[in-house]
Amino acid sequence: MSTTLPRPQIEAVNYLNVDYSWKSWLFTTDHKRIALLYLFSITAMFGIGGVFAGLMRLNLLFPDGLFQHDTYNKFFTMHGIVMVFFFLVPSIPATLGNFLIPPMIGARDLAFPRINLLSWYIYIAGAIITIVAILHGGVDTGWTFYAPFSSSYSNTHVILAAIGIFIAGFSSILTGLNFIITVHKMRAPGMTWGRLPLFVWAHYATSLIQVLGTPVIAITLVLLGFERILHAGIFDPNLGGDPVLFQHLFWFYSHPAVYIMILPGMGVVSEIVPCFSRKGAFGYEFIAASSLAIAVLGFLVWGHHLFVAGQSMYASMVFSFLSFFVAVPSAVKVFNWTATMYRGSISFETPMLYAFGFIGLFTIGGLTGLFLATLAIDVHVTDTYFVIAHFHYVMVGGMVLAYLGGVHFWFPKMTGRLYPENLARLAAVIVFVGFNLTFFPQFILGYLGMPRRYATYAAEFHTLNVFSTAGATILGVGYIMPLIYLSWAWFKGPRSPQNPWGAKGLEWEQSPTPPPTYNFDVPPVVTEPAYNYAGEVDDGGH
Amino acid sequence: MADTNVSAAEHDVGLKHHFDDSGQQYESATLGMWVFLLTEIMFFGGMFGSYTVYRNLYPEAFASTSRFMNLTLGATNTAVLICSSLTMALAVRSARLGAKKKLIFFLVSTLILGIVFLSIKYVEYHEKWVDHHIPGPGFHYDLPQYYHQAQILFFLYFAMTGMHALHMIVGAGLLTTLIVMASRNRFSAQWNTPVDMIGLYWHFVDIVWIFLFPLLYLIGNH
Amino acid sequence: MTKSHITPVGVYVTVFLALIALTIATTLISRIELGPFNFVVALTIAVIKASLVVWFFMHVNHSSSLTRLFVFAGLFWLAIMLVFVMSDYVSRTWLPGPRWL
Amino acid sequence: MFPVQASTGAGQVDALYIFLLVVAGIMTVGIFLCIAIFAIKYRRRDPDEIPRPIHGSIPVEITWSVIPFLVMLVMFAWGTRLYFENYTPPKDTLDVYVVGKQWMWKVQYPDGTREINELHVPVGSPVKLILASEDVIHSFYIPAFRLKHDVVPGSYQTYWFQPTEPGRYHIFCAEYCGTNHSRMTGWVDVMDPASYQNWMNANAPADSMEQRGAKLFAQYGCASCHVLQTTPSPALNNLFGHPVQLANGQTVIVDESYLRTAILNPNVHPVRGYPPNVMPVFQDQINEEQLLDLMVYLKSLSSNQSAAGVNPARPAPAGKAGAKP
Repeated sequence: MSTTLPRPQIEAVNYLNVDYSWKSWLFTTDHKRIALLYLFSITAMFGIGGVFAGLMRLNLLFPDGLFQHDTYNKFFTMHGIVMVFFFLVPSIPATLGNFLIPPMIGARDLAFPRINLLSWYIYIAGAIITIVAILHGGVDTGWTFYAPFSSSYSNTHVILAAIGIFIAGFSSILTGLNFIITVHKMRAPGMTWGRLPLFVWAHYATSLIQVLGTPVIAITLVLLGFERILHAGIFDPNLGGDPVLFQHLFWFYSHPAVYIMILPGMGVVSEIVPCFSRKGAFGYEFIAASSLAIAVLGFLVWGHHLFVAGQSMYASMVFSFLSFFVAVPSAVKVFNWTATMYRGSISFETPMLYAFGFIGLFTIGGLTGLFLATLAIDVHVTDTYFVIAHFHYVMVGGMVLAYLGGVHFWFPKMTGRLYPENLARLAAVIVFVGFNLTFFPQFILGYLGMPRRYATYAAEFHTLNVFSTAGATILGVGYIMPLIYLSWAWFKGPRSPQNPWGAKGLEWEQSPTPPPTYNFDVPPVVTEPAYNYAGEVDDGGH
Repeated sequence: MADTNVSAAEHDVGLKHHFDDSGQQYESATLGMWVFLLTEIMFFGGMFGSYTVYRNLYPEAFASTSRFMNLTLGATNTAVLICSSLTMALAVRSARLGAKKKLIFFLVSTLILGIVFLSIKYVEYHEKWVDHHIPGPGFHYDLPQYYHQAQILFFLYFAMTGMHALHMIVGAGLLTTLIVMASRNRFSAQWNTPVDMIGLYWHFVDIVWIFLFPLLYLIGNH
Repeated sequence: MTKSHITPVGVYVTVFLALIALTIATTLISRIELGPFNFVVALTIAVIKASLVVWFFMHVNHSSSLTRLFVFAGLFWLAIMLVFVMSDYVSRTWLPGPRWL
Repeated sequence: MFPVQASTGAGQVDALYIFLLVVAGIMTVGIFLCIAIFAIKYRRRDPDEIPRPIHGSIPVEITWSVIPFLVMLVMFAWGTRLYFENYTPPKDTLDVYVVGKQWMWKVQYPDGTREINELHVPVGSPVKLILASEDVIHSFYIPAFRLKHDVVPGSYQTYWFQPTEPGRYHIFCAEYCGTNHSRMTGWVDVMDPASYQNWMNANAPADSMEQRGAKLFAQYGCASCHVLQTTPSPALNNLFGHPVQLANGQTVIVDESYLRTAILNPNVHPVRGYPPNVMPVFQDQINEEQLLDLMVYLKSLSSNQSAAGVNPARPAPAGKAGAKP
């Protein structure tokens, strides 16, 4: 793609212009090129998932729906599968994480570059199988694959989709494994744990979840697939099995996985806020520790998806308590970001606007999580639009905004170009407005009692659904704008200086923009803590 | 963590250029292997979890299946696998000493023992096939009151031992690769990381069997 | 450097003999009726065997504390899964809710 | 913002909800105000300005961790208490049996009345729902009562409510169950007691669930063991609602779920003191609605001592005397 572009001779050799052949991309082991391969792939998958979202909102414009029920059921299933497994899980880790972790810690590459490339191919294989499943008519089980519907009743391509997810899971495992070893073993001299950027801390925590959680969903899907073929009864109550066991195994991964879908976003915001406040993160240790706390506690709360599913009331009580517990580190992060701005020097470039949006929307998403952790309220609102609104506030309002913010923040680093700032600010505002218009009405719909996964609905829910669909249209515009101006800026944007934001961090200060293949011309040595905007004298890596 | 004397490090055999020195590379590989084994623990963990749940729900039915398990073959296989773990450990030791012939001998022994294990497993599976103990439409169980519960146990039996056997087959492939590499003098006392890594993998697969044996064969043996 | 550590052959053979002995023991003990303790004994022996393999064959005895931490983490997370899943199943039949809150 | 409150529990859930809304509102407004004030007050005025660093404060961190946690403990305790209340029926409820199947709700009353996608209940009396499914997982959701529970095949789930407002309220299936999931809806008709009685009388069928259950009891030959004791078998009178000791040493209270397993798979949790593997497996022999009929009959044996033919001579292993831990 870059081959058609005339480039001035003076440009230094970097990872992009070192070789233009297609082989140099498809067989690259450079983490930065792999990050870009991921960037394009997940953008494509986001597009597919987004089209399904649009079709769903179109259907819900009318109380009686627009499409056949089966068609709508496939829309929300494919939307969930594509967005969760093929966009949200790899989104920030596989693109920004892949690109930035080595330069941030002063490494020349990830610990296992070939495994990194392998993980992208595995992702593509999983994505292709899933797309084949979509083209052959899709799946109608919901992304949660609850048995016995998925194992004995659905007549769609459950096994094919499960294979796609199973394969993509290994891509996620390998990425996580690579990050863990890289952070442990590849740090530059002086890069102590106490000096690691918070982005790296967040990714370390994410990787733990990927490594420890993903294998469980892999084996669960294997068991589901064989159950669907053999009907041996492991999840089928008519044959002595317990369908709730499937839910336990499924959520053992899938609840921690929602932290895979937010922790990296928190990492991005932890970089953006100090940079545009020109001030070190308030409570660095607490933000770092809360990432780990979320990763560990996140494994202890999955039962809050089963409060009305037939789980023992006592187990529900324990899971409810632990769910409140996990809210504390999330709250701590929000408070610390806010406190970082206190007496700062705040400027309003696009990444910072996305960070504002993230903090606000994540606050709402997190607080509505408390409603769902409260047993008696969960009984009323679970499986309604309240839940839909809650997790979209976290995953779209949180993760997607952080992703867009991060892409804008590091766009000059990745491409060596600047994007049009005012257009980008406008897009950020449009995304924020469109998002709220889409999903805020869904909180109300949920408390009024509109169940999720409904192709048709009672007439009294009509008005709020129209609002939601209108908002989705605006949100769609907000997504398409960055796609266009960033593509334009990639080739035609003005050249970026080495460090356009005046940011701290090895990736901005010591690695050229864009970086050469091994990131650094001179092996970096770290002598100061992270975010040392005031240039304080080293205190020994506190 | 590591000094940055790149030019000196480039002389190390098998050193990838994004590492500073071979010590860092070796530690990364070992740690990476352990993290991979963590994922394997959780992968088998899902099945062990299902097993725990159903054994707790249906203790009598599960106990009744033990009379249809071939304890002799199961115990023999346990011994075979322990032997293969010994030869694998000795192979790793020989590699570290740079003793090529011993290394190849122990790798081949391990491979043979692995194949013996798989052959015995095949005999067992064949017995189950003859006895209609394969879960699914053709499943038959002599105690009709436990038909469904026993079918779940056999489903888990095949899932767990099948996944284990799959890991053995992968392990056998990896061993073959090691044997070829060793015979081409690719390993030395300084660089033998692949032998170490595959050794860890092989021992892990052995440990899985150490748990499968009592859980599947010894439930209601008394 | 940790990688060059050489364990004497005698250690491996001793561990091997212990493993074989434990296999025979667990098979024989399973023939004796011990009620619920059959399961406890079988699992204890399996844990001992696995620990021997991990400690000696997999060289955790000479590994860094980081490796040991990772081994521990694996067991810890497996325990989380088993304990919390079972917490549901064992408490489903408990008496209906008290009014103590 | 709020759906109709039509039961005693609905108001309680709304009260808790309002408490959470207030807490969440204060938090949200607080954070938003802080961000807005900081963004304006501390906006960059000089491109070269470098603010004085603030590294953090452990007392502040502890404060904003502990105080929210204490507030959350209130939410936890309040929510848990309500949850246990909603899912623990009182004694003497009006029982209604609901069987979900793709894609309808089959509702049955003890007197034998049946209806589809409609549930008639009187104002003021506690109603207990016993939920069963014939195929996949459904969820019986009544927003006006702020209650739902998944209807899990292979088990019974129950909850209860006490309606307070006459009217017609939505029933939704809230757990995705296939093609016509969104059409698996119905109405709860809350009636004043007099009209409820009229409705019951008008719809009274020929035989009650108990009578149908008694017929099934005879048809399947249950009496030969459980009444005539041709083989020693647990007696069935005074069984429901009482504890029983199982062969594995556990003691359980006999409820609908226990009876269900005991009929369908009697060898899974045999009762202590009886030879195992005598009773045939009734899984696949009997459908959900018949099973409920049988259940009502068995329950009637416990509430009504004079129920025909039950041999009182042999005490159930867990009668009043057997109620040891």
